[in-house]
Amino acid sequence: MDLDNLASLEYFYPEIILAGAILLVIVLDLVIKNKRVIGALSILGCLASLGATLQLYSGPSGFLFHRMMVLDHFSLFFKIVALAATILVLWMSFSSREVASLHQGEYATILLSSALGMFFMASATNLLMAYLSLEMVSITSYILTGFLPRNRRSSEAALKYLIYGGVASGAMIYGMSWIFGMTGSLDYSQIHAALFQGQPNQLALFIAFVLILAGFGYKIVFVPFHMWSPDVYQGAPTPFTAFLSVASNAAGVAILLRFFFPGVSQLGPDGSWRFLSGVEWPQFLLIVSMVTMTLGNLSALGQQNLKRMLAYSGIAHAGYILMGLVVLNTEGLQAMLFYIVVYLIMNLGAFLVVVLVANATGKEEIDGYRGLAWRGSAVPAIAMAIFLFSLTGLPPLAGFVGKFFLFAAVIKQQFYLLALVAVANSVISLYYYARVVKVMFLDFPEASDGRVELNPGAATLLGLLSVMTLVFGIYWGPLVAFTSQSLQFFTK
Amino acid sequence: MEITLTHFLVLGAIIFCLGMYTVLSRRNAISVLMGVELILNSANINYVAFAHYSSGGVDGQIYAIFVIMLAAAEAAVGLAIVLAIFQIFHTIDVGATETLKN
Amino acid sequence: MTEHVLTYMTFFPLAGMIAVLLLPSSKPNLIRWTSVVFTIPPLLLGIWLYRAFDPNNPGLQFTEQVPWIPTYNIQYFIGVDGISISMVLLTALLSFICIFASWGIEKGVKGYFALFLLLDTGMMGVFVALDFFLFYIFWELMLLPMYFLIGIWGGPRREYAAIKFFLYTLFGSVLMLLAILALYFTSDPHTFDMTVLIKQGASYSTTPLGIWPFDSLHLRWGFQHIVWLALFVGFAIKIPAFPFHTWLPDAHVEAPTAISVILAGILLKMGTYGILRINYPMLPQATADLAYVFLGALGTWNIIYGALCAMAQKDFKKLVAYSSVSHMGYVMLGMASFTPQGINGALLQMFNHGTITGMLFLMVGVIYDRAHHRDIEGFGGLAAVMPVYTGISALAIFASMGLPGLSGFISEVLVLLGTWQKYPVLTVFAATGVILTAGYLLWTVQRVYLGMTNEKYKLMPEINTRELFTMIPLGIIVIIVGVYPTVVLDLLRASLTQLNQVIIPHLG
Amino acid sequence: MEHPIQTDYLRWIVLLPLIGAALNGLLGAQLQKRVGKWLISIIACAPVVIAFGISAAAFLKLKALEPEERFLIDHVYPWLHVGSLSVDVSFWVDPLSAVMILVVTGIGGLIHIYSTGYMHDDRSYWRFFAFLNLFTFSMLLLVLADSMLLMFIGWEGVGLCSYALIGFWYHDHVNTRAGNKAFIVNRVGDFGFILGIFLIFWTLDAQGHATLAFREITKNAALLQGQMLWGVPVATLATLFLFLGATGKSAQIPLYVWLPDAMQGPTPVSALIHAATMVTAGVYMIARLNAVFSLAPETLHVVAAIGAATALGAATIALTQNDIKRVLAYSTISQLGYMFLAAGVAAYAAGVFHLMTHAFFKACLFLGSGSVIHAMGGEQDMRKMGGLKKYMPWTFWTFTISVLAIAGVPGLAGFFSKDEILWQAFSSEHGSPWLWLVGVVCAGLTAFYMFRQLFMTFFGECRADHHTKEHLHESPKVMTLPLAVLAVGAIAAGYIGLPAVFGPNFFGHWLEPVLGGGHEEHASAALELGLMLVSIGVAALGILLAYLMYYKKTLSPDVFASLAGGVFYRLFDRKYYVDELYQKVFVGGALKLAAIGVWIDTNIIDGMVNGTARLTVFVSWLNGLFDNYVIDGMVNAVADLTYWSGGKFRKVQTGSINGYLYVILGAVVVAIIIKLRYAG
Repeated sequence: MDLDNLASLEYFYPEIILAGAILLVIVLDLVIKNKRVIGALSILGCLASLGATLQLYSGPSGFLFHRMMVLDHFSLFFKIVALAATILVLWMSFSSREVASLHQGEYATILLSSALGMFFMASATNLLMAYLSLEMVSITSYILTGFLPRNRRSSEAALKYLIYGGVASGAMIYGMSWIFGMTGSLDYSQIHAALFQGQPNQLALFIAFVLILAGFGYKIVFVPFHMWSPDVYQGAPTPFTAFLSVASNAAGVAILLRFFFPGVSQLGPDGSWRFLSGVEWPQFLLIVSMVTMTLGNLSALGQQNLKRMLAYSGIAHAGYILMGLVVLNTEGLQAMLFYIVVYLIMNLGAFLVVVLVANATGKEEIDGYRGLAWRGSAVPAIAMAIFLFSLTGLPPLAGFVGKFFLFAAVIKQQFYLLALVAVANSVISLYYYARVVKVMFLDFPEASDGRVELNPGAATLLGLLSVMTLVFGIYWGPLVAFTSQSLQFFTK
Repeated sequence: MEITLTHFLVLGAIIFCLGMYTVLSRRNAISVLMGVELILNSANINYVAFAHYSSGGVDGQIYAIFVIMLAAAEAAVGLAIVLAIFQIFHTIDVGATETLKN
Repeated sequence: MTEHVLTYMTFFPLAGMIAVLLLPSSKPNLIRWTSVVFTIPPLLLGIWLYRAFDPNNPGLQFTEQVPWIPTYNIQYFIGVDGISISMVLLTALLSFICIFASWGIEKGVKGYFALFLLLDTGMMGVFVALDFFLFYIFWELMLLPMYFLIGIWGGPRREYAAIKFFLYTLFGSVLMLLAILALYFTSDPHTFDMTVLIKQGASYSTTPLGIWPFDSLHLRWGFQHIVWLALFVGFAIKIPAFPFHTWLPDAHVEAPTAISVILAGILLKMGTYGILRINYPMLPQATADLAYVFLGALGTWNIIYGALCAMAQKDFKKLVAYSSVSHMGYVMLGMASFTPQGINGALLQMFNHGTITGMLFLMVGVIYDRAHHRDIEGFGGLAAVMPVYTGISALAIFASMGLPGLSGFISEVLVLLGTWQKYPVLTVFAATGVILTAGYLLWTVQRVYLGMTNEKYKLMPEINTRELFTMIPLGIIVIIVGVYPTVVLDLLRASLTQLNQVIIPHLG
Repeated sequence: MEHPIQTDYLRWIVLLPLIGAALNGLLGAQLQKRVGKWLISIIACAPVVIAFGISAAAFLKLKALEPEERFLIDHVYPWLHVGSLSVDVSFWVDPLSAVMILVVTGIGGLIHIYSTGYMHDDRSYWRFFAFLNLFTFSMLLLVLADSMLLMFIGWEGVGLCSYALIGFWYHDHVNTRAGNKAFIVNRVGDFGFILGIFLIFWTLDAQGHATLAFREITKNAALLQGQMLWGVPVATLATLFLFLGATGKSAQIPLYVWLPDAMQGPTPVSALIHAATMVTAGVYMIARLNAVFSLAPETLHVVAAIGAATALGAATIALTQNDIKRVLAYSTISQLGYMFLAAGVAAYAAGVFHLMTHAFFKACLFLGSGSVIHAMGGEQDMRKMGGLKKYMPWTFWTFTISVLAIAGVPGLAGFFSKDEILWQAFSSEHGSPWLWLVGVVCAGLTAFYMFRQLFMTFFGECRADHHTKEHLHESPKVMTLPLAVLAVGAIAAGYIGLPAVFGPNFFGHWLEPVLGGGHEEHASAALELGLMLVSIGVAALGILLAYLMYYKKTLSPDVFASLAGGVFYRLFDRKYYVDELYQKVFVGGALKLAAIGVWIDTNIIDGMVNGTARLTVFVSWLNGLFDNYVIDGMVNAVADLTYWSGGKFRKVQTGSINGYLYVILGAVVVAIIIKLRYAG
């Protein structure tokens, strides 16, 4: 299926619905006084879009808009992830005192726009489209990062993010320009054909790939493209930080996989992928993966600020996710997709607790969590413990299953060193996750520590996320089926 | 002397490096943003040159146009942020903003 | 009913946990009794299981096999055989008893009992699981409740103890996970089913990898050996074998009494149980090659080292903790012998140590609750004040010392007897442990129970009915097994004989 | 012996005392409070008396049988069946164990009765009898056990009871320490014993006859021959291990140190456990396994040498002791040395004979001393006694008879048994004149120190203080009656084992099916008589010396004490400094090792664990440092360069944005360099 512009629209309505929702929110923002309605409306828009996406999932695959985009299970999977993240973050935002001070209409609009950008990232099959979608996500992210008015940290973070993002995407398009020069095309399948048939200069190709990787890598936050993330995570409004940590990361993975797998490698009959000869990606990624998880975990150890700690933990998790890429086979990719879903659930949950605690105490530092289990409702503390232990990778929680698949993929390919490093990292990570748990449960609150109250909306969301973390830890069969189904690239 | 593709590529590379250098060495936020613009434009030169010297198609030119457009968008956002920064910190020295630290 | 008996035994406590969570925390007694109610069925089912178990069948009984995640060939597969039955019974019994031993918990009663019941499910699950994946899940499931139970309800240094326990164990279990995955991918078709993996056991490569610096030990280091070692480290931490044992004294000292009982009575057994269940049949060649050094010699070292360390302790609970290190050494040593006596003795020692050390910890708990310290030197002459307590303590202590007529003797003598045939020198060293054990335990008896009564404790109340109720069943078992060991040995024999037959052909 | 007679009453010999122990142990405290001490006494004494009756019945039944068929067995239940190991709980009576059960229940019964008087005022009356019964049970189990492992239960059981009874008055740490010492030293012996069991079991197992039953071991003992372990014949190694066990239980060198301290227990305990029964278990065990020991001449030499050395060493120590019970304790050790001397020259029957006669007179001596101590209000120092003859005639006369018996005065039990040993030591194929000489010297020493004791206690002026003197009285009937019975035994018991020169040796014949015949073949009666006269003479000399020194006081003991500058006196008085040595080397050594172990745990292992954690944190800190200083430093350097080149030189603040970018640039450059270097 290779559709022209008009015919494409028929398969484009998730995006159209989302775009419509964005416009509607802009308009209604002018007339509606009760700002909560805007949030609800945005969620409704997302849900509608989600419905449409799911409907497409059972439909055909193919290229849209003259091969600018592709519609396949892989892209739909990431769209679902992006929508799920958006919905959950909007829901979370209701409970956030920080977000309540913001201009709701603009906040929702920009968040939805970012989600739309992620849609495009997931389905881009053209270097131009890839760049545009990436920038769409980036620019909205810069704005939301600096969205807290007259807030030092927020503005500073935004500036850092902007400069960093600008340089990264600049480097990326510079690299892309070399690819374009070598292949004469922006279209992935033509690039693929040109690269595999011709004799490209390997050094030029390598440099181009490294530059492109800089652009993708800073979205996924792996080393050495990770340094912005702690600052930005700490500075941005917490719900948006949550969004950034899961959705942006996922979209980065999507665009990376699309470019590097169907784009520049070939799928063998046994489910393993073969890169362009002469380009030592596995070794390179192996090192990147190990360094990323180790550096992330080590840096997280000393952190006092929960958001900052979660940022470093996010870097470490990016390292784990990369493990799936290193092995260059279907199991690895599937494990990555699985992990993304699981990570989305548990990380959003953790951020939700951060939001709740910040509401009650105004603190994001670890001492704000002192004796959390003994201050009012114990539910946030218990839920936080579940999320953190899941992030550590302890059974029977979802995080364990995610790691299990990654380890399995790695061991199957006999990358024992990588497995050992990852295992050592899991143990190190326990140290800082458990420190939070310790503070919440083993320490006792002081009189000055405020009580943490739960509103019904937040409680429901917290319950939902914890239950999902537990359920996917025990019965993950359907989720595995979904991810393996989603690992289907449309290339013809 | 005939102007070949190589000349353009070298020019692009030089501008890329200059942009990089600017970003790295300048402390003034505006200057840094201008460095980013340089990097983007170095890519543009490549695109246009490649498009010119390869057979057919205007993909490169289109790409360059989009880059220019996005550079403007980014600059708009960037300047807005710089303004906000200036309001808070009364400086636009990127080194002076050091709230976020380990 | 009968075909799901193990499932019921495993998940009744989990149901109890949910029930406890639904109760209002303002009614602690209701919570306590609810916990009791949910630990009774496993105990009764355990008794039924004991009667229904066919001791002559070496294979698995009461199995349940249901696909769980079919795409990865993961199953819900449980069952018991001679290797696990005694542990299952012990778990059911100690869980029940420990609920009563936890009666004195006043802080966060609801949380405590909920976690305790969760722990119960995890422990039972480990012993019945026959699918590797399931096994691992249960294995790790115990970690979290244990962390909290020590960390929240423990003594002054509880945080340190809890995190130390957690990190140590996690370190071991991730290595185990890698080994499990390695075995999974070596199997064809890929499976986590332990019975299938065992059938393939002999075929795992033992070709030396040649990169290990230990070749001077004349060991053959192949894939099988590496996997064996990875599993071993995971299990050795639980046992705990030297040098992975230092979490134990800390954890024991800080944990509340009931949790110490569970730790020593059940958790430690998982290490040796895992080796018997997994390392032995699945990696027979590696077992044959490595058992001498890693089980035999290390076990002997454990016996002596643990006893020596116990001798130097001033804290009563720490002393008991180190005595566990010492006594678990017998288990390792017996396992390494591959003689019927040794291996039966090892498994019996696991059972006996569970009951005896359970009593010891309960015993320490009784005086700790009254005096609020455990300094051995700080007591004295308790025999005059608390004669009944002293009597039952003496029973526990002498059982621990391996006094004939009590259960500890049977297993220790079987272990040493079995080991003699293979490793007489080790046996000589291990048997010196008998002397050291008598030394530190008698010294303790002297300092705590005998002599002039400490003025402070002239009026210390005698052991109460509840406390007696926790100790007497164990005491009866200790005596019965000592006098008539067949009641337990009969259960084990067939399966262990079969297990031995797997290894013996591989012994050089 | 091929077809033992099955019975089902032997078990009651063992079980009755256990029932008594259980009743008194579990309910005694209540019974004593609610009902009274008389019930406790009945519960305690009745089982032992009944057991004596059953033992006598068994003995008579045995006697009625042909010598080769004297063998009763009672299978109770299968106990341990694992692999080739199969051990049942079953009891047997053969001529050897028949003697032992009669001694244990008979003398034990008397001591039980005696104790009802001796312990009457003790608060923990019930506890005493519970342990005393438990001891009887264990001892009977030890004796009647038909297999080594079952015997080991009794073996350790008696040790436990001994421990509990030594430390019976636990308020005083002197007592509890003595108890600990007894138990731990015995454990060292048990260590050897159990290893001996293992070695025998596996050696027979390798020959296809895995067994631990004594009868089977005896039958298959020949299979042990020619087997080697560690370059030593198995029979020798096994018997050495077993002998280590025997030295522990029977207080021989090097493990005798606990017995003198064990006198801290109540005196009946000393009589029953530390004189008559438990301490003889080692001799019994060697006699029981004589078939194995006979295969190992090296071991026999060791046994004989140790026995002789112990006899001599203990006797010398006894010379200087002033505590009435300690003298008896060292005397016991010395007499046990005799028994081992006998066993060591393969004269097992002589050893067992002495065991039996010793049980009578030594129990009598201890009970007599108990009676004295009872009368003296707990005083044990002989220097504060004297002249008790007139206050307590029963005690005096029975004591005197026993002293005469132990001193080897002809006509009394001790004379016959001791002489038999001396004769065997001289004439046996394993014996030597040297062993005989040591034995004779000991006999003289024994006579001396026993008479010294007699004189110091019962003769002369009473040296007690006024208060004690007023309360001096003869002990009640329940105490004196057993004394009388034992004294009769001390006289009569010898006549069942007359030396060959005087008449038929019933005892030797009785034991022949078990222990093998004597070897009277090449010995001349004249030589035997001659040697006998020598030993009588030496004993008389000892008595004379004691008479002169402690009765007439015409010879000062200082003459001897100052011999060789007092070195010997000090050595004897301080018991050769063995206690000090053991304390320093073994106890101190163990504690030192324990401290080392703890040090390793806290410093090395935990140090490593914590070190790893700290290292991780340190690396993480370095990582932060890298961010803050190296990268910032780099930024500053470039910035400095820039400004310098622009003509301005200014110290700039750190700038993390730039720093981050440097890292990336650096990484990319490194990647490219690596690519160029290695992959081009």
